[in-house]
Amino acid sequence: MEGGSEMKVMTIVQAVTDALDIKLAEDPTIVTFGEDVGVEGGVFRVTEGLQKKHGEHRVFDSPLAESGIVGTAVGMAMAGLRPVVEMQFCGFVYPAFNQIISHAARIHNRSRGRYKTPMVIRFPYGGGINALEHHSESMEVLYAHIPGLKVVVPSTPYDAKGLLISAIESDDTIIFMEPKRIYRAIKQEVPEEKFTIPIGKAKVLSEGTDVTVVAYGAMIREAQKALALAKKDGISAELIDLRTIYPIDRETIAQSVKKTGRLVVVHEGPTTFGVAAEISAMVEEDVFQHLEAPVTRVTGFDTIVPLPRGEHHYIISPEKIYYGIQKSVRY
Amino acid sequence: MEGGSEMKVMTIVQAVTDALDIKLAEDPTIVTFGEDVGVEGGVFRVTEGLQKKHGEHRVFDSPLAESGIVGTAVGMAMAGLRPVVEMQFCGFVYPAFNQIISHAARIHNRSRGRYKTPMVIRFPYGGGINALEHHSESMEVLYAHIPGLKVVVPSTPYDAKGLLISAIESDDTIIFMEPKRIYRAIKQEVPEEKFTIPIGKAKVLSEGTDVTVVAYGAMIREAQKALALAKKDGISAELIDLRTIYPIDRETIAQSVKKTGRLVVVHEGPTTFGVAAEISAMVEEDVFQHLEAPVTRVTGFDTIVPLPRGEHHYIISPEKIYYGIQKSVRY
Amino acid sequence: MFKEFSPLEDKLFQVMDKDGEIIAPEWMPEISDERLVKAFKDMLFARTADLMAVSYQRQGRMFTYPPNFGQEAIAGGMAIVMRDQDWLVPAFRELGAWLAKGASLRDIFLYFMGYEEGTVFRGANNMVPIAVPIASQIVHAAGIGYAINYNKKDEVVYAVVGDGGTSEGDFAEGLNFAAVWNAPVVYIVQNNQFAISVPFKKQTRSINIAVKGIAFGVDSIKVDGNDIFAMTKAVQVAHEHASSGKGPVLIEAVTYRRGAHTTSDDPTKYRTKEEEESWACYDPIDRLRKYLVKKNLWDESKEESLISEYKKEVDRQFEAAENYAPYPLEDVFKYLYVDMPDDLKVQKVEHEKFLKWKEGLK
Amino acid sequence: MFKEFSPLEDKLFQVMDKDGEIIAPEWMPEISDERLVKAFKDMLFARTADLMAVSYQRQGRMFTYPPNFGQEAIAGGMAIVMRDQDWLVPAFRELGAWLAKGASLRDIFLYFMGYEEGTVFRGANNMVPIAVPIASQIVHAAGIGYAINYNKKDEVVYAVVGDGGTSEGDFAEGLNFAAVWNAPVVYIVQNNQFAISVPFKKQTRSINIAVKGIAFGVDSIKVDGNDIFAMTKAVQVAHEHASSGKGPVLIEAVTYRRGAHTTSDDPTKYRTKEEEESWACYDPIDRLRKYLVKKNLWDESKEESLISEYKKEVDRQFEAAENYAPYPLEDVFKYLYVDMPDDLKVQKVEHEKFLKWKEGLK
Ligand SMILES: Cc1ncc(C[n+]2csc(CCOP(=O)(O)OP(=O)(O)O)c2C)c(N)n1
Ligand SMILES: Cc1ncc(C[n+]2csc(CCOP(=O)(O)OP(=O)(O)O)c2C)c(N)n1
Ligand SMILES: [Mg+2]
Ligand SMILES: [Mg+2]
Repeated sequence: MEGGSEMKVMTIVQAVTDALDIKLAEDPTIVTFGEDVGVEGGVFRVTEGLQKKHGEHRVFDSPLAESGIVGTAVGMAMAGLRPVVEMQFCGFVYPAFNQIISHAARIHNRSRGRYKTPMVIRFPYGGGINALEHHSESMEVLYAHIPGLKVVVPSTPYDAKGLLISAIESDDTIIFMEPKRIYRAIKQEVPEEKFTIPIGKAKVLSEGTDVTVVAYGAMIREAQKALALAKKDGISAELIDLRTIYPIDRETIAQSVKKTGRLVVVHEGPTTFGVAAEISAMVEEDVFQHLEAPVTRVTGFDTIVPLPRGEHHYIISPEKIYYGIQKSVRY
Repeated sequence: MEGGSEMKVMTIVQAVTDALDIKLAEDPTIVTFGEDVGVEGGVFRVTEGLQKKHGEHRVFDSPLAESGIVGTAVGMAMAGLRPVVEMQFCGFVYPAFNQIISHAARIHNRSRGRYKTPMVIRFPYGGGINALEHHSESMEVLYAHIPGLKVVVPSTPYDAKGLLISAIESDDTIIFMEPKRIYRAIKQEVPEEKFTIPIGKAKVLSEGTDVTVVAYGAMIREAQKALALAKKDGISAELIDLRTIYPIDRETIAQSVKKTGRLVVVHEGPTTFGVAAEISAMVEEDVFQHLEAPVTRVTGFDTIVPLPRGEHHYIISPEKIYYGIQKSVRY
Repeated sequence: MFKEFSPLEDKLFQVMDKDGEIIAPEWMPEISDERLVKAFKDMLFARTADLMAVSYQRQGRMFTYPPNFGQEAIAGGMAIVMRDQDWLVPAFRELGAWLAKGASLRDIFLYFMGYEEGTVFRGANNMVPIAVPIASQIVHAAGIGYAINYNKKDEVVYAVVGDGGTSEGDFAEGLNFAAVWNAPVVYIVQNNQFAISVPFKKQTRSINIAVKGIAFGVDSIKVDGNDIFAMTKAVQVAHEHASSGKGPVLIEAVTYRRGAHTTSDDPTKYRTKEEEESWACYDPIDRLRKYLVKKNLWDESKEESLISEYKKEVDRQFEAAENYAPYPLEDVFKYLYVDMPDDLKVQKVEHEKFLKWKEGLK
Repeated sequence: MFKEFSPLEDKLFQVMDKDGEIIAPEWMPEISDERLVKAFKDMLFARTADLMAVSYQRQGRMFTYPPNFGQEAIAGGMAIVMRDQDWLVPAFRELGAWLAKGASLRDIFLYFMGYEEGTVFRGANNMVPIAVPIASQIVHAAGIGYAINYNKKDEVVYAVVGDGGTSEGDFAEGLNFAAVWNAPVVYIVQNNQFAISVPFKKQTRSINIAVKGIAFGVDSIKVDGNDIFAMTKAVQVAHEHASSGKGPVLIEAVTYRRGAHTTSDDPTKYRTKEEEESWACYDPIDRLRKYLVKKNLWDESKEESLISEYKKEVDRQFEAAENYAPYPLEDVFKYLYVDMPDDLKVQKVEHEKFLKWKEGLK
């Protein structure tokens, strides 16, 4: 994909910064803003250094108002800019919900293509960082179910960079959810130059024959640990990183399940009406006759993510995934 | 259920009015408000006459601000009232999303039970009335996926009355979605006195042996027409009215599918991450070995509901349900 | 102007009284006689189209429609000032402004007949679609204004909202962003005294809407919205203010919705005949006509035949809309994304299969 | 008061200067010497607890914590006026007000240690949980106020928010509802000059926050929030105003967040040492101390031992929090609904099965 590019070790945070930096340098219509995004560089330091480098008109602080942030981005996009906005935490996107569902997702359809909204709404999601309420949720379904949006979740620094560049280059509105739990936990060699990863395509991370495991974001690392446990047990599991939540790459999943006959879906968000439900329904539609066991969901409780002292109850451990794998294989 | 009560022919609108009227008369802590709810009696005339009867402090107009309406209701509920608020249309709930997800759904959990939010957020939903954009959508999943909410959808005047009374009497926050397409289209004898229908229980509307059809709201009437078509074709279908979208009555569905081996789920909202996906996943978990065909979804496109001239493309016809039934049965 | 007519003292900016007399000549905007007559004719055309829309709707030839009756001078004033390169961010009740921007009446009818095509306004440069979710467009205007500054363009954004809309959080957020960013936006609130059935007094406790601008450091003025001269002058000053880098302006245009909220609404439920009549003498078209007649710029006897000409034109446009192509299945899917997901393609194909099967049923 | 100190002229209501001199004796609130000394001690206690919280956090014994350092007089003034039956609708940075309302320090620590139990505030009558989503609580206060009027109760609602919070749509919607409903709410904006890293000037273009009240017809005043006397007087007048049926009041309390936004924040990134120092001489505790010493109501030499007493008490409370029971699995599920869906019961049982299985793994 990127022949001969220099590599650099990056965290997910650095990969996101790098993607923004590259695109800001390359395309003068790109602006990025949000609460504390400018001077401070964001509460997770994702935009650190970018204001100094690209100027105050391109990287800046906004007033504290999420509907204002997304809504002005919609206006900018209609006027020809390509805004990338940051919502500070997953739990603080909701004030912007009307602008997202009624406008960011729909202007192109409403105007029969006259106006586009090439914008990215990025925010950290997920638990595991000992945070207050509203800071730990995984509500990707709320976006993925909305016609007109695409939802992307990277799981590694490499993917974060390549997917974010694709998201910024997309002419559609992209919800870009960053697994904050592993913001700095994973370091990986990433090409220094620009590259893209297609939106809507899952990736088979490791091949296996007994069972397919689908996960994304911070759950990939946990799933990999679970696969190691399973392997010791003689179970050969295939791991698929979904990468995009909508549109789902049903083909890749179907192909895998055709081979393994069994499927475990892992995600942090609530079980009921969760991503696993949709994958379960799709797989049934696509490869019903190959299914040797019901799809197993290893997913969040239908509860609010507890405050830190209770979070271990909620968070999905490698063991719990492994448990799900066993359940599926032994069905 | 209600031995000896007088019956009265009602539409869904009248049944909702009647439920509100009965509860307002019975419980002085109940108030109901929203845009145009007071003097005018609401744009669908659901609260007509109630202000005159119960007074301006109990039935009233609010400023035009959905977050304000839901948020003040949360405050009222914490202070001991039992508010029932109206959102004018399904597409205008989104400005209130933060108050719904972050507070209405969570105050009880956050305060470890010290504060309750016994409130009902009711609004008309669904297509088929030749309306502008934002007036026709069915986004029940956006609420059903949120931990802390319950979501109720009646399909008949009888159910509207009994379920709304239960919703008002519930100490939890209830999203009450009214199928506006059949607001006045169905007339039915309904007991004049108070009665309740349990939240969280589906109803088997007609028994059958070949296939189970699950639907709710305005789709029930369409499903009944489809069943008539199927019957002519010699197919015996069992029809289940879900009544509550969360918590789903998985037991009733599972029992039925155990018997029929086949399931068709019908809803107006978008397919992907829709209600049918969850039901599909549940059924697979519960009665995998009884499933003789993949669950068939007869559901909305993953698009925005088109404006009236294109709505016929989107709307689910009895024929389309029948097509789904055939597909399932002939699998 | 903003100082002389401070909204804090609830001053009303007025140039012409209800009898068409100029009561504040020092504030009279410069408009050529010709342009003024054109403005009158445009308002007359808009009213003709508006009244006919209501009757088309009654005939069952169109869906719900929101009448503009009585509010025509607001768009009239905007029309005089707005340039081709300026942006129009509409709400849904400013027909005259849409027409002035170049939207075709046929398209507008198409919208209320139920075609998305009708809100594209292809002929209208820099006009965005109608905003149904109240006040959400106020925020877009700030963003467009940011983009104008960013690209150093000579453009001004006109954004419209109703009195009810000022209660929405987005009204506040939008004004705040526009102010902080010094965006060149002219916000026009059509205070027609009602949000459906809810009267202004129940919408807010503030003395007027213009004072709301103060919350955001935005220069604001309360204008007689039925006075074409006051509207024009206020919009001129606001335009100049915004385009010279002084930031957004808020104009409260005081008017009265003489018609129903929409064709589905029945105002007798919530207001009196007397109130309606008390506003009739402030009708913006009558006032301008009086002025023009006094100045010998208009001959009332010609009006009838002009209106019947307009009616024919409106009918022509309406019929063009009625004869518009049917809505293909494809259009449900085609525009949702620039890059359409396969899922959607499959859903369309599946639906076509069903349609074929259904054909076979018959 | 609202007229004399009109926010439109950006007047600042101040009673005591930075050296503890009373500069506006006519506005001096009536407070007994005893009560005043108690107020001082309470502020001192709050500061002690606050500083210790920061150091507990640094020791890794607590999660992220938002310091109150420098803002203590705002809660101090509220504490003098708020009655047991009054409501407190907190944001998250008004420790002294929570304590005054009867919240136990142990519970507060519990919250920042990661227990929901810590935001229940069982000892505090009519206090609702901390509101993390900025400004959302402003709307709740209006609703509580409605309920108070509805039940004809003698209660006033105190609702707190930060300067950044005034940009959220909910701030506007809440104030508007409270005003239209004539709700007895005292809104207090702690304008500590920053929303995390974003300075007041980037938050709004208005001259101050108090003027924002005008948008809603709400009497408003800008107060020196580091002046306990000005705060107390303003809150007294506001309380009287609200509880006598005149509707809500907005108090902008001008202060400075001397500490970091939270323990995860590093203010050197976005502000200068000089700026920080320029505010140090306005420290609310220092100012009150100066006044008390001059009046012979306080002996500075006693302070050290008092503080070490406080430290012991804070430690005791903190340790009680540290020794709090572990968080049972059950509590994840138990409180979400009053009437728990079966689904949730099943999820808990399934998880317990997994835990048993996991035990077996080892
Ligand atoms: C967010 C939202 N809530 C509710 C509605 C329904 N609605 C349509 S028009 C209207 C009243 C608008 O009043 P106002 O802003 O005064 O404008 P006017 O209709 O008087 O021109 C309402 C409540 C809507 N379109 N959007
Ligand atoms: C809706 C929402 N958006 C963003 C945040 C993240 N956040 C927490 S505190 C804060 C700044 C608040 O500033 P201000 O209102 O001035 O209060 P202060 O922290 O200065 O007391 C932000 C942006 C949040 N809690 N809620
Ligand atoms: Mg209006
Ligand atoms: Mg602040």
